[in-house]
Amino acid sequence: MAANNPFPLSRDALLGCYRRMRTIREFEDRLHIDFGRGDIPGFVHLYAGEEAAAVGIMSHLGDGDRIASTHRGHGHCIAKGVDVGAMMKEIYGRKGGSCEGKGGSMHIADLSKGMMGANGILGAGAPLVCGAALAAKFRGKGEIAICFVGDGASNQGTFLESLNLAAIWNLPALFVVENNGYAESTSRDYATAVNSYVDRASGFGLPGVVVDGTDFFAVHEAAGEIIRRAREGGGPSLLECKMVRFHGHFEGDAQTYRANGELEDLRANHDCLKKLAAQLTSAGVASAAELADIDRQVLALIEQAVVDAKAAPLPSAADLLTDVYVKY
Amino acid sequence: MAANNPFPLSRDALLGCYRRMRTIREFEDRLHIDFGRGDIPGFVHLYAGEEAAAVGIMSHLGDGDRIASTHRGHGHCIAKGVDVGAMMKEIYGRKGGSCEGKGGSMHIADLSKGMMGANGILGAGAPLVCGAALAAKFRGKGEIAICFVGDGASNQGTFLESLNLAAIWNLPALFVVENNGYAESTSRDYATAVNSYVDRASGFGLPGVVVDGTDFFAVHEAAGEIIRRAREGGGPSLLECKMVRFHGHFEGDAQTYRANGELEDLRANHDCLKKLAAQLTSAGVASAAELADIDRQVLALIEQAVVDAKAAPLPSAADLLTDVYVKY
Amino acid sequence: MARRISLKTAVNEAIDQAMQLDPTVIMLGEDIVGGAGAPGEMDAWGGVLGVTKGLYAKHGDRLLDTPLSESAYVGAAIGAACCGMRPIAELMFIDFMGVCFDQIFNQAAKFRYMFGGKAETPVVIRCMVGAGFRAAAQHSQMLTPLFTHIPGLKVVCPSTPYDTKGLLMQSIRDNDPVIFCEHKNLYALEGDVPEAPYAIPFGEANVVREGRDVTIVTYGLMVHRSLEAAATLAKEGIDVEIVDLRTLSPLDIDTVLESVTRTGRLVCVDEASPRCNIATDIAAQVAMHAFKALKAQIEQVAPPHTPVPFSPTLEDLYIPSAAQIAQAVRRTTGGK
Amino acid sequence: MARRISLKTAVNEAIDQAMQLDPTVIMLGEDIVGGAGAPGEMDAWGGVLGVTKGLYAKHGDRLLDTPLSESAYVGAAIGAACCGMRPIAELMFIDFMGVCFDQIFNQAAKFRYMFGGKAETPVVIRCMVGAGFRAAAQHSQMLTPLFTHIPGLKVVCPSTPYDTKGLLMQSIRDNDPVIFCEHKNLYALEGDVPEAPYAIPFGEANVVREGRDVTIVTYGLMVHRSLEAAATLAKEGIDVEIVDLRTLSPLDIDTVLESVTRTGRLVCVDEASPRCNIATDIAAQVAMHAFKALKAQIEQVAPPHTPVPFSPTLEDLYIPSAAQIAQAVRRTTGGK
Ligand SMILES: Cc1ncc(C[n+]2csc(CCOP(=O)(O)OP(=O)(O)O)c2C)c(N)n1
Ligand SMILES: Cc1ncc(C[n+]2csc(CCOP(=O)(O)OP(=O)(O)O)c2C)c(N)n1
Ligand SMILES: [Mg+2]
Ligand SMILES: [Mg+2]
Repeated sequence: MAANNPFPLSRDALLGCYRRMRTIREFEDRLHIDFGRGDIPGFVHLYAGEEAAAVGIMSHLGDGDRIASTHRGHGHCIAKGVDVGAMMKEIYGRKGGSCEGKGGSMHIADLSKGMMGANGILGAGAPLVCGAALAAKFRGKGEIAICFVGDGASNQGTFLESLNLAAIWNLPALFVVENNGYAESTSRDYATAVNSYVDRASGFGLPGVVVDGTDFFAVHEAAGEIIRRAREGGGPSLLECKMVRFHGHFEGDAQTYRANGELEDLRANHDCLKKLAAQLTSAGVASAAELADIDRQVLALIEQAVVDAKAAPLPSAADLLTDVYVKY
Repeated sequence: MAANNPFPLSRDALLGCYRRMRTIREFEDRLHIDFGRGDIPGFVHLYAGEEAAAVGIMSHLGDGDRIASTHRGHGHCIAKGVDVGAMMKEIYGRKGGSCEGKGGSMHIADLSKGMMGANGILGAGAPLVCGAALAAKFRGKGEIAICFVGDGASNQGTFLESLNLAAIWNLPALFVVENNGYAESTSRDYATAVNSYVDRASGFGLPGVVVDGTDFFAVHEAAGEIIRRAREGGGPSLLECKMVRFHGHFEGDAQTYRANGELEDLRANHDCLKKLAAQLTSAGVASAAELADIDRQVLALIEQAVVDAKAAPLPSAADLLTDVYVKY
Repeated sequence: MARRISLKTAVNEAIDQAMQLDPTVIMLGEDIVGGAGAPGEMDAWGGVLGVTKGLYAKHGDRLLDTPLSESAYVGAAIGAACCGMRPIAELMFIDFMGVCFDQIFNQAAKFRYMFGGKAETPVVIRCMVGAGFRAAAQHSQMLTPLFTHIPGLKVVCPSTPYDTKGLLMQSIRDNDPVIFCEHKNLYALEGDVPEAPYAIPFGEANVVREGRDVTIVTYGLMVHRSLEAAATLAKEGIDVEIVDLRTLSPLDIDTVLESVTRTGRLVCVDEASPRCNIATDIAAQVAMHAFKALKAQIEQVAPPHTPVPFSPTLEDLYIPSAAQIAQAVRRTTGGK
Repeated sequence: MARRISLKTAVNEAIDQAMQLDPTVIMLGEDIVGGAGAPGEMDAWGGVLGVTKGLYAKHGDRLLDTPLSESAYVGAAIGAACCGMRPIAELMFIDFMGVCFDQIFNQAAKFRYMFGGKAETPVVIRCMVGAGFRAAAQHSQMLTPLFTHIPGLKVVCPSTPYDTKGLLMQSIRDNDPVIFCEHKNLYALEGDVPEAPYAIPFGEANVVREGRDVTIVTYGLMVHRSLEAAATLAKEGIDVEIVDLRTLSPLDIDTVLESVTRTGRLVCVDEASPRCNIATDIAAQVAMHAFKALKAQIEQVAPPHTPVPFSPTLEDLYIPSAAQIAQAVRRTTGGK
């Protein structure tokens, strides 16, 4: 079977990517349910439908490569290797969470995995990524840093300034615009005065690429190219992933701004997971049964994560005051 | 003589523009001397050498059109019709100054002339101009608003965000990049990751034009076109004026970052005032004697402004506390 | 005619009536209408919590959805204010001030002074403040002290639907820049509000409870916590007076001083971080101007010097509680 | 070996030695080298007032000139700090914080807490503060209270060359984000400074003058105005103790309380705007924790609640003077 694998990744790697994408999907769909039940506090922004971008890109990265994420960060975390159990505890506000319950959904980070944090402030990751890339440049080991930004947040000054800074310093920094067509309820086309992010990148001297963000292989290939270039000192680029969001902006969003049938169409025809599964099975790289097996394992993993999260201890009064400073 | 005038402006208008440019030059050169003598407090940024841009653009505007200026604001003020005597008093910190001595060089404003202020914060004028243009759009009288920004400040997020905002709202707002090659001591090419501001404008869906900012007629024509379009509802544009700065970044700057002979070359071969004078005389629109006459009048005006400024009363303790709020 | 409406509805009504009364009132913000350019419902959101829902239907393009560019659109509101409009900009969460603060504190706040009294900037910047929403460190701050510190700004933070409508209408008709702080945990609070437009003048604190033994000075959500504490303390024989500042700048220090002069005791309660906050500001002014009247130390109740934690367990410990307020009162009254 | 050097030279020397000692120290800022990409001299400026002049010759590309994009490069310094570097970012004037505050207060300040103690952000943000330069409203502010208010930040403002070198070296080796405030009107001040590297711990105030009758608490330029006032008052028989806070966060409140407990009288002097400033913060803490020791009202001396005016005449009236400080002392001592 491996001999006939037409893809640029080994069967194991492919199944690993499928598993990660499925893990994100399952994680998010479960949060959707648990939030609806009132189990989960705060603002929760789900990444379901966008998995191919996170996993397609992150499949090229190691722990020494850094990423800065957005408010919609779960997918980036999982794709970058953050522990799913710790994430679930975090979202439930428990001890043992990625941030010991102090951060919540919008602030999950794991610096040991190169994950510099989800971020509640739009565009804020871009300067941080310039810094991570600058540090990588000083270290000189070919590490890179990637900033994820939504189509809406791509209009923040912090993001725009960073494009210029990365370009003039020739930083190993990449900017991924996750274009899911909406910022909250506002359409991308209303808010952004240019059709192609490649044109916006050009205005800052950066090469840009657009891909179908629901196609894992398209993302994988485009990202591979610009990541390789960045590692070799070729400087920053921008990658636009055109993608779809399966849930509301945040949980609780009635999504009346969508067209009739829009969501159904997205789920039926633009589901990156379904696409990857079809590609893998039709190429004979994996059977439907094998994928279903992975699905079951992932389901069990998420179920266990929820059980563990609910059983985990709550933070205590003493925790309130720690971790503000290293020393004060 | 008027019959043979090959220019798109009447002889009177042309002499008026020449007079304004000369007034700016004289004003600035005089400040240079008086600052050197220790007569003038604070930070002073001189516009000398860049007059064709301010006057070329402002010759299309009325008091109902708004502009937002920069830290290098004297030229914009004079071109927009702010009283030179009041400006001089302001720079000397006196009562009767444009801002009653409270603002100084970096904050001269005259809202009655549509001059929304010099600004000590780079890029800060761009959002304000979006607002002025929005107000103009609501009023519906065809007024416009123009933001001036330096090549350096064009990398501020505030400016970049404003390009997008003006574009999506189709505002009658214009953005003039005054590219004098330097931001303080740093060269434009080091700090800005794109050669042409037209490309940067394209990244925000804006049309852009580049002109030789030392050529009054080139500026006048290019500005006229985009201003007309904006008045007619055609939306925002960006105009890059390539220009030269005759003095240091601010008074006191030794300018060692310049090439040997650079300043001499600029003054000899890229002096917008000399160019305009030559164009006017060689076309026979004005004689050298007529221009010299204007020069003498301007000299007297500036001399009088300095005499008046030095004689003007200083603000008093009571002035310290007024004008913070309309009512508190 | 007063009816019971929520604080959220009071905000909506104030904007609605201000827009009816004055054609120069416009509003700018992210998703304040909602659905711009989208294929579905227009007016889909009315802001992230639906506060401005329905205004678009009434006032159309005087409400503008913006791109996610706070500097540009808050600055645009300020620029338009200098040019004859009375814009309201919605900053959504006050926590986002860090991406647009320059336009607020160096531009709007300083124009009038820098320009020698020749500018007016009648802009209102509305934003949500406060913790309790499980929204973590970047969506839960109070930050009122940062704005109160800045000369040229006015800062308002109402505690009731009645004050909200009246103070917001005053903010919109006021000729200076106003930061209008809405506590997200008070949106659901209901109270009597007249239907007709009315304005509450700035700089007039409200004595929401009269008492003899001790003065609590506070604002926003903490007014309610203080009232709770007062009820408990009443049973212990401690009679608490509560001053709701309503506007933090201008500040009605006279009402505070007058109250403390009567009671001789002061507890300042603030939901903002403890250093350089409103509580320390009031305490310091009283220690300067009414020292002789003081019978005991001035207590301050504020959250700890930490960011706002996410976990509900921790967040509940973070926000000053009625019990903590009562305890502070007991400390300064010595049990009585 | 100590020599007399200026405060400006002390800054330069601290950065120089920190760079020698630790290869992860880098520096980012506008024109901190100068002449980047220009045809003339490299290292042409060394910052707008020449403070970092010469460091490029010694440390080369570890000093990076930046575009005029404070959010991007201050944020980059913060990001690099999370990735093993110890960056110093120069914000030039603290007044420019409004274009990059988010990176400072929502990112650097909160990472450690939001991430459950798993982040370290050893970044220093150097900036010039204070009035007296005839630089008007947008280049003359103190703004220390805005940073002191924020949990997660440390705030330093030295008054002497000795403290400047020691505190800056500590700031660079410190593992938390530090806002390092240099008073532009103190750059020329000379004082004894050891050549060898040394660090002054944070949170240790300095009693710069011992006295029996009244305590003045202050920092930065105001230390010197207070010393002047004390000299005048000494002739009147009033013996003033002066506490120079040096670090505003962490705050050495113990030294303050101990001093006030001895003198019984307190004057807080601050160059920052009067509302919610450092003076009110100290006054409030003393009114809470050392009330019993107080013999009279706590005086605060600060500029008026106005932007900083341009005209030298007005600016000189704006900045708290030795005479105003002396007057405040007289008020609280009752002439003695
Ligand atoms: C500076 C800032 N402004 C506004 C918000 C509120 N907000 C959170 S998510 C969001 C929409 C983001 O849209 P986009 O960038 O396209 O990302 P998406 O949600 O589509 O993934 C907004 C406006 C914020 N968190 N930070
Ligand atoms: C936000 C901000 N950052 C930095 C400065 C300091 N500064 C004043 S002028 C200047 C250079 C401006 O260069 P440019 O925009 O090209 O205008 P020019 O001086 O060449 O006219 C700098 C860095 C400032 N005033 N505001
Ligand atoms: Mg989006
Ligand atoms: Mg320039």
